[in-house]
Amino acid sequence: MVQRDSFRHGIHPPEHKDETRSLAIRQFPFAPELIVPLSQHLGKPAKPIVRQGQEVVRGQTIAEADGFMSVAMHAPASGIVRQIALAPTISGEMVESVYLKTMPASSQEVDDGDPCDVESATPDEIITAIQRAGIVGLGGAAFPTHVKLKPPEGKHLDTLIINGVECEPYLTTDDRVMLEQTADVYMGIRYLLRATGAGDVIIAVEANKEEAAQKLRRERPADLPVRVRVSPVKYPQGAEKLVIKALLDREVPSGGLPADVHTICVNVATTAEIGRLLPHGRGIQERVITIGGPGIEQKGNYRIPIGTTVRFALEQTGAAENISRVFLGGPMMGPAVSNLDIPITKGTSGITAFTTTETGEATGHQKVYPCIHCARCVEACPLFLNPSQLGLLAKNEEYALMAEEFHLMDCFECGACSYVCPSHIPLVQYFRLAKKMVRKLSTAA
Amino acid sequence: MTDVSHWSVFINAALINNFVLAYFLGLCPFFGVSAKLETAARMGGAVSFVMLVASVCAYVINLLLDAVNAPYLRIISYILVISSTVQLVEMLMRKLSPATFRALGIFLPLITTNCAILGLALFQTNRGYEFTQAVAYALGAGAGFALALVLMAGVREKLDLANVPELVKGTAAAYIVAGILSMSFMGFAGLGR
Amino acid sequence: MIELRKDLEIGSSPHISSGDSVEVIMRNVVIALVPVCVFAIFAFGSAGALILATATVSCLVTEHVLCRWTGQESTIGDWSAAVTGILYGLTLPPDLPLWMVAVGGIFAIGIGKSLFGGLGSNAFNPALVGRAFLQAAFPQAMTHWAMPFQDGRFTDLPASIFAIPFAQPAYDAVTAATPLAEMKFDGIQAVNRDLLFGLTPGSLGETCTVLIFVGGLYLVGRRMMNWRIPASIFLSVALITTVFALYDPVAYPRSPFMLFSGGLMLGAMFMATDMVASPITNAGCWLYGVLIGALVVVIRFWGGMPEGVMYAILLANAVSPHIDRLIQPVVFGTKKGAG
Amino acid sequence: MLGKEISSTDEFLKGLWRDNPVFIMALGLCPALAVSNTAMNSLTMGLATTFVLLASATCVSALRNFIPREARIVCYICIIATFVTAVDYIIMAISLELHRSLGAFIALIVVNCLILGRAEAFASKNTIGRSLLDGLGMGAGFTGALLCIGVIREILGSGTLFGVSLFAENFQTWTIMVLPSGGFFVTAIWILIVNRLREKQAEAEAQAQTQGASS
Amino acid sequence: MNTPVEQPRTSVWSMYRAIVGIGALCALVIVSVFNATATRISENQARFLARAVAEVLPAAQTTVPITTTDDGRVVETAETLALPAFLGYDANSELAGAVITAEGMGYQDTLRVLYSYSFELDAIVGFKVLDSKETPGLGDKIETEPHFVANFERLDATLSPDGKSLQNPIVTVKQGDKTEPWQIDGITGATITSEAVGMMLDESANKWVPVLEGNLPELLNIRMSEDE
Ligand SMILES: Cc1cc2nc3c(=O)[nH]c(=O)nc-3n(C[C@H](O)[C@H](O)[C@H](O)COP(=O)(O)O)c2cc1C
Ligand SMILES: Cc1cc2nc3c(=O)[nH]c(=O)nc-3n(C[C@H](O)[C@H](O)[C@H](O)COP(=O)(O)O)c2cc1C
Ligand SMILES: Cc1cc2nc3c(=O)[nH]c(=O)nc-3n(C[C@H](O)[C@H](O)[C@H](O)COP(=O)(O)O)c2cc1C
Ligand SMILES: Cc1cc2nc3c(=O)[nH]c(=O)nc-3n(C[C@H](O)[C@H](O)[C@H](O)CO)c2cc1C
Ligand code: SF4
Ligand code: SF4
Ligand code: SF4
Ligand code: SF4
Ligand code: FES
Repeated sequence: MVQRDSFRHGIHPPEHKDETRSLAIRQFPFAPELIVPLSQHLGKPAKPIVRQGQEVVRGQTIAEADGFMSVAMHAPASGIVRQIALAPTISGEMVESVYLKTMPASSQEVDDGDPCDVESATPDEIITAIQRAGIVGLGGAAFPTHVKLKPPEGKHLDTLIINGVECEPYLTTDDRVMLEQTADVYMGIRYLLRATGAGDVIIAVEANKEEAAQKLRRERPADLPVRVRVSPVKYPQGAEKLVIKALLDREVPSGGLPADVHTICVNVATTAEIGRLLPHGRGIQERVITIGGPGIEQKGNYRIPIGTTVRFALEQTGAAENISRVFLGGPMMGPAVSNLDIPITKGTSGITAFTTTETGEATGHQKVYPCIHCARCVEACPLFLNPSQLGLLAKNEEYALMAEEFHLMDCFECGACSYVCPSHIPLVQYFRLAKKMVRKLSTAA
Repeated sequence: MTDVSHWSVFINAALINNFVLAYFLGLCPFFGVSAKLETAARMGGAVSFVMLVASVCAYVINLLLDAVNAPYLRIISYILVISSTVQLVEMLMRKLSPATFRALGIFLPLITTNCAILGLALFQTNRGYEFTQAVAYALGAGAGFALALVLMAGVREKLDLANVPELVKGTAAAYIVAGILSMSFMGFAGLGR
Repeated sequence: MIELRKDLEIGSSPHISSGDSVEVIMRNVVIALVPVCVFAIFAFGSAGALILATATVSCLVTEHVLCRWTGQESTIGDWSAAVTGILYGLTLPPDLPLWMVAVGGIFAIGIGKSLFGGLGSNAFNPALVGRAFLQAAFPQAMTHWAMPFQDGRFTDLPASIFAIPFAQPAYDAVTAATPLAEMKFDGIQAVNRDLLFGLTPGSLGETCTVLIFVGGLYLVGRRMMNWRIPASIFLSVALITTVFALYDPVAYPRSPFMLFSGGLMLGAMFMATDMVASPITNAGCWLYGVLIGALVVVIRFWGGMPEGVMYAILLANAVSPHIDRLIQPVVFGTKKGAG
Repeated sequence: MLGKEISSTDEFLKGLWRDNPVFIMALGLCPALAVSNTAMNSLTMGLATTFVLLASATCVSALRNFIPREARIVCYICIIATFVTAVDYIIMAISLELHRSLGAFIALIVVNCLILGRAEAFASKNTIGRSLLDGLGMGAGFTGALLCIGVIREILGSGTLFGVSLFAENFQTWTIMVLPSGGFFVTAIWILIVNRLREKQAEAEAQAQTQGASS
Repeated sequence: MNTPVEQPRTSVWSMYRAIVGIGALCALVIVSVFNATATRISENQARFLARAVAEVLPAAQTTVPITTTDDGRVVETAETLALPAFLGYDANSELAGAVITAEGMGYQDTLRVLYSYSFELDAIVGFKVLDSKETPGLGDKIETEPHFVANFERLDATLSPDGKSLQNPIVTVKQGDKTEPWQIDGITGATITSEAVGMMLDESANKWVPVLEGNLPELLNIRMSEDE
């Protein structure tokens, strides 16, 4: 059945947002050492402009964008560059990173760069400012935001969607940002409007964030063409394709971009950062994340310096004895952490820790049966793929067929299919692998 | 045989006494090309077509043989005339409609001397069908063969993705599916009366 | 923080999953079938109990033994063999010799399921494969029906069910005619109330349509069964029947009779809905159901046998791969005019 | 001399097992399977096929230098059809009942893939003697396979063997065995058995080799 | 043929030779076999027919194949018909009855039966299944089941007063429901087949009995004409 302001299919996993929803954002302490990967975003790594042993001030640019598909990096704390070397990251691959020894003495003051004024700046100036500020999608994909703001030739944008849905269980960062940085959000919207020339703004919120929606409505500046729309709770409401479908009833064509339907979708935290940083010409040196889950002692929403290692974070918040699984982001899409010494990056929206109690019943532990064609995955897939068929094909390594006839590459790995599968088939895992193989094949060809 | 209705002849040949599932005729194409649906469908078309040709040939030959009263030449003349006629049709098809030829042509050589075809000719003779009845019989047999072949192909493609034991894969599995199909077709018994 | 140094497990996302699992689903099917079984035993006495037990046990044992032979761990734990066994038992005549019951059960699991690779690999409904085998192997025994609610049905058992293996059963009562046979051969229509509450002769589990329907509703409620399949079967049968009944009320029965008689209810609710052998998309299920409905009507009205549900479902099983190939979900953003 | 001896017996044996036409090469089943519902029919069909096989093999190999490649298929078909017609009449002369029970399926021997296959693949390249041996072997293998199927179908389906009833009066016949579906299932079971045996054989040979290597 | 190169010519010639030679050979074999077996076969067929006739009409010593003409007369015929019919004459050449082939759709396939009609009893007095693919154990009970075969010891086929059809149509009833002499007591479990038998007998008898009875005098004459 089709619901208003929502999309068909999808699932309703337990939300688990209550533990952290009401906890105000707190500043997270500075770790003695921060690791800042030069590639935290999709696209080209940034070029380091600091030397080993050099002293840097918090907020200072330590690496410059290398081309358009790249963004700058800023020092998350005042300190000394111990070395520039490879560091492990969540993806498992080693990435060139700046190792920063923080100076305990430092006041960690951030000094302004050259500001960018909403009224006077031209769209292109704003776009370059955003790039200089090192802003990327904080919603998960960590896609350079300024790239999104420059739609392909001949594609005009009429609607700007601010994505405050946050459909993943456990995560409450966007919720807090909307409550505590309302002004920043609206300031960000001003920049985005000016940059894109869009005539219409919609802030998308899920029904479990009524409070935030109220506040946004209350404090909406009269001069802004903003509507706040509340859609029913359903995963993965937040996926931009689905937000756009739910709010505007427009379908981003398969393999296409939001720009194809004249919209652009920016995460609310991203927006707030734009509004907070650009007036002062600063860059991202920290972000808001939710540290939660049954495995965490002091759950909460923290403004945490980029580059803090997961180990330090967990040491600060305290972790349960029987902690058994840690992943970045939420339980639906968040990749599991195998090595605690990886840094938190701009794309990290949270740290969630499970104990043996949860993992005992989590997918990994349940017996895997053959597909019984129950069609639950088909009923769940928000993109109307056929995970059952895809799964069978994946098992038989029919990767080309999967891509050609069953739209494998459309899959955005939301995990809804795996979640509902009574045979506990690790479908998404299959699909990630399959997509890799297909990309390999296509590059090989 | 003048009294049996064309409908009844058709249904009987297509469903009740299906050539593959009830008479075991044409097993080679049935198992040989039922692995992929696409080829199966085309083979079905080719067989139906050749059956029609064969039926007409057989009817004419039979008249001639009765005229010269040489029944002992039936088998040999059936097989020679049918196969050469199909060759002829093949050549014509290649000329007139290359598209059709590409679709069905490649199968024709395989099935010209195939038992389902000759079987059709012989059965229609034994049953003493009139010309129109013979045509109905050929159409029914062809339709039934194509149906069985297509159903078989569908199931086999499904089984390709299932975890069928090595020992069973291939011929054995195909025979079992054929058996189950044959059982299911028993549901049609008694139709068309 | 020493304990953090112990290495963590790295399962891939999603890290949570909905509670339902195969064995839960299968167990619920069994639960939904309990009332039907109880009624079967109530109506047909100890004979019914013995037949159901034999059917289930033979299926479980076959599955277990075959797993062991092929060196896998036994899969009877997933309850699917039990479902197969019970449903198979419910489709049998109430005085069928036990040895035949066992033979059919072995065939159902052995040929119908295990040879194809076990759970989820069977292209045809195993329970019905077993029944179809018996129907073709022992047509007389499979068309011999005992009266329900005979007194003393719990104490003294019919001799026929204890026929020694490979020997013909000796029936002590003449066969009763099922409502469908009466309709087909004598043009008598049973009373709907009798059909609803199982007062007529018939297969063990097919007679009390009300209980079957309730069991089906339970599964639909638990979202463990696709309601579209039974719905489309009922609708198509009712529609086609009504048309013919209007055209010739004498020759053709009214649609309530068609819906409540024979194996239609059991078949539509529990056997056509076997997801392993039915299409995966909802649209596909509608088509599949209509196909079954049409076939049932054709076989019942014009075929040789009084009942056609089993054959209709098996044939539809054979068609469902094609339905799946024909009807795939329309992928997001691929509709004409998208974007 | 000796070598030839062995190889020619082998010529005969291969048809029985190693490449048994029915179970291994899956050739020429169709014209025969339909009448494999009793042992008698199977035997007759098998013998008839063997006769045609031998006769045509002899002719083909006798005439192999006389028949040019281009015309060979049509010639073979002529020859085969001739002998099939002959068989047809001979059986009719022997017993009309038998002929009725086999129906048109005798005539269908013409298209049996096996016969044309052997003519093409073997007889056209070998001496009469070897062709005969090959034909005998293939025929025997074919007849044997048909009997395997027919015997089971008759025993279960009719409770008799070659028409002699085996069991007590009240034996319950398995109707399906004389129905087509029974034919498919019995054949499938036989194929499974043969596959399994060949697996075992292969394993055994593999072991023997490894041992041979080790020792 | 006019290509100077001899290679193809020889090959064409050899093909020609081969095909003609083989054709001749085959013709030879076939014809000789045919002649060799012809007598035996015709004997077999004669015996088969004789046995069948003897079963359904034991009194008959000699038979005459007959057919009906468009103007409703009965004449002797030489050709073999799809559904042959005969007149049977006993030892002292009295008309013993008619033997008729009937066929119709059974459960599996077409059924062919032979039945005999007795002129003095106005009834079907003999019945034999010629050709049946019915299911063993079910459909084929029509040949074995005693109570079913008993139907044809005397199955009423009286001509209606107007002489155009049977007085009462021949019908099959459920096993044990037979009350009238023109009803066939069916076989439970083989209802389809037994009903098919009823239908084909009714149809055939309705076609034959009127013409036979209508031409009774000539029928005696056919025999006479044979004599001289
Ligand atoms: C399954 C899935 C769910 C998502 N859910 C959200 C969400 O709830 N909130 C959000 O801001 N972005 C979500 N995203 C990311 C959005 O698709 C989109 O990338 C993002 O909103 C764009 O804004 P950003 O570039 O500023 O992150 C999701 C993506 C996927 C694939
Ligand atoms: C009508 C028809 C007849 C065939 N006859 C034969 C045959 O006589 N012998 C044979 O080996 N293959 C025959 N084939 C091919 C087989 O079916 C099969 O495709 C072939 O053995 C290739 O199998 P493979 O790919 O496993 O080697 C025939 C195929 C068709 C469609
Ligand atoms: C495999 C099989 C074969 C059958 N063969 C015949 C048959 O040859 N003739 C027949 O009349 N009924 C046959 N039947 C039974 C009919 O389907 C139908 O059940 C029966 O005629 C009903 O008659 P009844 O009501 O008197 O039992 C067969 C049934 C099955 C399952
Ligand atoms: C609603 C429902 C109906 C089912 N019906 C059948 C059935 O008719 N026959 C059967 O063997 N299994 C049935 N099963 C169980 C399971 O699907 C069956 O064991 C698989 O076919 C075995 O691969 C059913 C399961 C469900 C959930
Ligand atoms: S974490 Fe991912 S899925 Fe969840 S709200 Fe953010 S982007 Fe959406
Ligand atoms: S992971 Fe891919 S296939 Fe599975 S539900 Fe999400 S989009 Fe559909
Ligand atoms: S599925 Fe892969 S490519 Fe598509 S959006 Fe998600 S992460 Fe990006
Ligand atoms: S949910 Fe799992 S079992 Fe059900 S169809 Fe999809 S993959 Fe198969
Ligand atoms: S097709 Fe029947 S023998 Fe080959």
